[in-house]
Amino acid sequence: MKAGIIIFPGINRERDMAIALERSLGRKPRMIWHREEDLGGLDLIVIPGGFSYGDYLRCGAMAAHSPVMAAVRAHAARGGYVLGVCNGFQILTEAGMLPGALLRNASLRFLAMDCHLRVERADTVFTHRYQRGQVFRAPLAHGDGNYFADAATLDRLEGEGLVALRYATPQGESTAAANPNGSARNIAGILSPDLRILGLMPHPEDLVDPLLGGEDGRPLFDGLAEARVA
Amino acid sequence: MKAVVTVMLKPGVLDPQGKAIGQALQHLGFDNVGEVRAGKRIELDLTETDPARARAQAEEMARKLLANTVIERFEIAVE
Amino acid sequence: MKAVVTVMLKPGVLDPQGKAIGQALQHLGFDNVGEVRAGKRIELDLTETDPARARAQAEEMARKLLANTVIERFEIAVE
Amino acid sequence: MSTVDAALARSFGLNDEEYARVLAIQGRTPTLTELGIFSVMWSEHCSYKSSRIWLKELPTEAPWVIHGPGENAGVVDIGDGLAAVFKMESHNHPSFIEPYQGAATGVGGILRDVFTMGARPVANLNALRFGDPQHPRTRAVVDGVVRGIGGYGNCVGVPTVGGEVNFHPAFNGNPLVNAMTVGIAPKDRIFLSAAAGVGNPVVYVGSKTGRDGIHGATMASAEFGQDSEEKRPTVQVGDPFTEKLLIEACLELMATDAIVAIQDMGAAGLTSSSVEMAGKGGVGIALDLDAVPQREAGMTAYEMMLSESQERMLIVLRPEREAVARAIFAKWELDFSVIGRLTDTGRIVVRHQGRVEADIALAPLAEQAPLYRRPTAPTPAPPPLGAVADPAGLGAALRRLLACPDLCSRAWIYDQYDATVGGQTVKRPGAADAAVVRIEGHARALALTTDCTPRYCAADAEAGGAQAVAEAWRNLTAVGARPLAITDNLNFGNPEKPAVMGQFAAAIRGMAAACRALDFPVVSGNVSLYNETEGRAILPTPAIGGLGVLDDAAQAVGIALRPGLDLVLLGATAGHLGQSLWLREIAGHEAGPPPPVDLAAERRTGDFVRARILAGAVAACHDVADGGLLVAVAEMALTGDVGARLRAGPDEVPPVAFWFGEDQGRYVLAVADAPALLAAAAAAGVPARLLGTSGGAGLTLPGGETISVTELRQAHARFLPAWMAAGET
Ligand SMILES: Nc1ncnc2c1ncn2[C@@H]1O[C@H](COP(=O)(O)OP(=O)(O)O)[C@@H](O)[C@H]1O
Ligand SMILES: [Mg+2]
Repeated sequence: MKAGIIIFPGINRERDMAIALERSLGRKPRMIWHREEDLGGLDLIVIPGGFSYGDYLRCGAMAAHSPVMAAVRAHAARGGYVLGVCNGFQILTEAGMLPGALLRNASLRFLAMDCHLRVERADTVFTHRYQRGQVFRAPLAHGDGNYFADAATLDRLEGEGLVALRYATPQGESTAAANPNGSARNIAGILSPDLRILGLMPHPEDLVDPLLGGEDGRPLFDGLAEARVA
Repeated sequence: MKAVVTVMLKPGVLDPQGKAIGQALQHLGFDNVGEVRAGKRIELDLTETDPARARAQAEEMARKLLANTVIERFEIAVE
Repeated sequence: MKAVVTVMLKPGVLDPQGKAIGQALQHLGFDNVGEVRAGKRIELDLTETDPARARAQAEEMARKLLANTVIERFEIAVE
Repeated sequence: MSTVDAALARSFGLNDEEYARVLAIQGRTPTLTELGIFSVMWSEHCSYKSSRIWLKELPTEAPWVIHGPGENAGVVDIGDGLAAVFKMESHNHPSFIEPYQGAATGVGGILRDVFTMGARPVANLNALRFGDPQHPRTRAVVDGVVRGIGGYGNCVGVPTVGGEVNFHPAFNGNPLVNAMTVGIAPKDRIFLSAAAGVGNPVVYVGSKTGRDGIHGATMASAEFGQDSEEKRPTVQVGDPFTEKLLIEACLELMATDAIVAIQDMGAAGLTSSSVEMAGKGGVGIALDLDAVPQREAGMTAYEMMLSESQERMLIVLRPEREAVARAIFAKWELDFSVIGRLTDTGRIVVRHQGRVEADIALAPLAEQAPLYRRPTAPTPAPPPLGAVADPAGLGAALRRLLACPDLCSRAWIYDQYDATVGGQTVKRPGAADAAVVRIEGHARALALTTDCTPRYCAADAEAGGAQAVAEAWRNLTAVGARPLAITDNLNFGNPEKPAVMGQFAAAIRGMAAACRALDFPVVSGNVSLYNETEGRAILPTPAIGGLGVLDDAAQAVGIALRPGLDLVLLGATAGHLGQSLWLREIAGHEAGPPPPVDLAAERRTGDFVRARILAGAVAACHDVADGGLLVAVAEMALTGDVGARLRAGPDEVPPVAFWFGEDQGRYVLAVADAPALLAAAAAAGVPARLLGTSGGAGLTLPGGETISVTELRQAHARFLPAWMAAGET
């Protein structure tokens, strides 16, 4: 699988992501400057975390309107995979490629800590190396991770099985106490209807090395490495 | 001309910032404060001199970038 | 009554947010945009019914909490 | 235009003698801009006029030191062809005026000092001292400072991996915000600031210049008319997004051969950067201010030369590479403007709108800068602490100590700092005595810490200065790192007071002795004086930022206890309670001398501990610091979420003194094979004592009382979130 990482000005987790992808995919991802418009030959496009354009207006808003996003849309329409993590998730929602929006954390503070995620669906290219209901740990680091969508949208996401990951206790219960940021229904990550786009707030790419505290995030990238390309 | 775009959360979208401000005001002893809503004000200097056209431009900017209509509504004033 | 507190950075204080919005608008092709300034709008529901008193209260709230008068200035409108 | 005279000079902070020297150098009345340049270059901040004499006493050399003090940051060789570049800097006053922006721009400033040398910043730390939690303003200062540090560091994508926090009423009107940045560069690609090459272009890059932070004295001058409100010196606002672009653009440019010299615009912005670059290079410089990118209309030469707008750099380029450089900054959408040339005149000449606004010979500006040996007065040694009664017993004292502001969990703070961005953080805040950050693409890792115990320094500045250095060395050692060098941030009161200057000189003496004994030189630092409000000085605070290296990150150990291990104390315990937190929090007074530091024993014990860690014989290690031994053991238990059963201490030391004394140079090690450790320690001449065994869900004290780890955690975790929430809602 050939992966590329899009770099908007202000993105800052591109190196973390490149390390995680290389570890699992066995080759370096292509680093894509946001002015590029040709994403041909790539199977997976990753929009990593950071503060694109400082996130000064709304998180992800300015990047979502960047020319490269047209190419990302085309890539998705062709059946390519897209992974948006943290700012990447915010950009995908701002671009309308995933529903809903990410509001300020309920505590109104930036939060950087580990959280636990329950895998809601294990039959996607992103999650098939986990089991359904499995809980894994991931660092999070965001000020605006409070997932919001109107009730109808939430019901549709649930009904169509598009909630990929939920904040949970280490034992797997999705309680209010396990919800770090106030996200609706403890939602940490969602999928597009064709299951080819995943957006999530936490950073599995920062937990792929035992020396750095564990490999809980690794199955996501190992799973992508095995994916059959359309 | 100057256009002012005011962006507020839609009714029904939780406004934690407004809520926190309300609580902090209560705490400071302002006990006649009811609901508080927090939003953004963006002032734009436009080279346009026609008010109607300035408003139309500001509206397009708001729709395209300044507001996220999934969660926000906006108003335009032209001065 | 409703009081609206508008908080903007004082003139001369760097406004990174306004600057970034201005650049983003330029990138989107809005090339008639000059300076952009970003600020806050806070809407307060007050139980007070006298406009002058409502304004005075909002002003005190702004000075004590809503604005950081080291770098920001504010305006009050009562509706 | 206001008249330039001695009175105006005084309002700019130059005394009459200094102004007379300006007149002699210029041979005429200086222009307003010239006076501004002299006043900032000769300010305490830029000239170190009160401290320079004493700073010379600090050892600055070692075989691994590449650049000591004098450059933007210190540079040490860390192996694998790499260098670590690091420095600490204060933003105390701005952080009191506007906590968020003050702290944020403090982080931005220290980052620039590091990447200006060609290093990619890989870690931030921050050493913070706040006022009494009961003081009405403290909460807002803590809130703003923590948000500001996070707001800037998180956005630029440099992990904030460590620091320290103290509370004391002496900081009520003057908090300390000391920020440290560490970067990594190839050791043969370090960029310096000495300009060279007559005719070479001087380039301004980054953000535009506004009227930010211009010398407050301007306000007093009659120069500004009715619109003075508009031109009022403003608080600097940080723009971390622009800083991030500046980092990437500068590093991209540094990968080419375009740069001759580069310098960030820090305090006194364009003035100090241009004067220092030209001065160090022994050349002249001509600036044309019309070319300076400006944010506001109608700025004067004086304002542009003194502006402290953030996120700006000055670069001398090889002329044939100008286009390459311009293209890089265009890509990153940053301002790029040639604002001058190097000359052979040895002078700085500033032109604006066709007029020469300043023309100063650089050599006398530097060489005749004031230098003072200010009078010092010793602080009387505190009388020895007599017998103290134990009002609480071990268990109750432990619960209260763990809950007190100076010892409680810092998680509320560091949970707002992105500690993992970069994907190299091996030991995050709370996990070890020093943060451990691996170097991308290498097995090697840096160990980083900041340390100082102001209450020790107030009681005895010399002992306190030595203690701060020793504690930094100890914290690096406790993770298994080889300590290499320090940066310091010397925060003191008004140097014109002999008592304050006495503290300063004594602290330096203590630091110097410790640096020498531990082969731990000072490679960079910062002095912050005049930290006073209403005539009352802060506690003397020589904050130390320590850097060490581990050849293999996998060898790093943390403080987390695991079950089934023996706990062994290394280092001697006399039971020193003077200036201890137990004395303050439990017995209710701040008294006595601080614990002495035995530098020879410190070194012997530390070298022994490090060798055991590197031999793989240590599962966890924690130095014994604030709160003493029982607090250290409790912190290990909390971090590992496992209990321990402790044995009684020696008969000759009273239990509270043994368990809460703050004797220096000690470590608690958790090991599988205690007999081997005890035998090795005996052979090495290091005092060692078996403390107990880990396991279970509670901490069992020598008297038999058991406190569950859950209860300890509640005590430890409560203070900061509860205190902050009380202000929020
Ligand atoms: N201001 C801060 N910023 C980031 N981390 C901090 C800060 N203050 C404390 N920490 C971290 O919290 C942990 C505990 O702090 P502290 O009790 O001061 O450590 P120590 O006893 O080793 O000096 C350490 O890992 C330290 O780096
Ligand atoms: Mg320590």
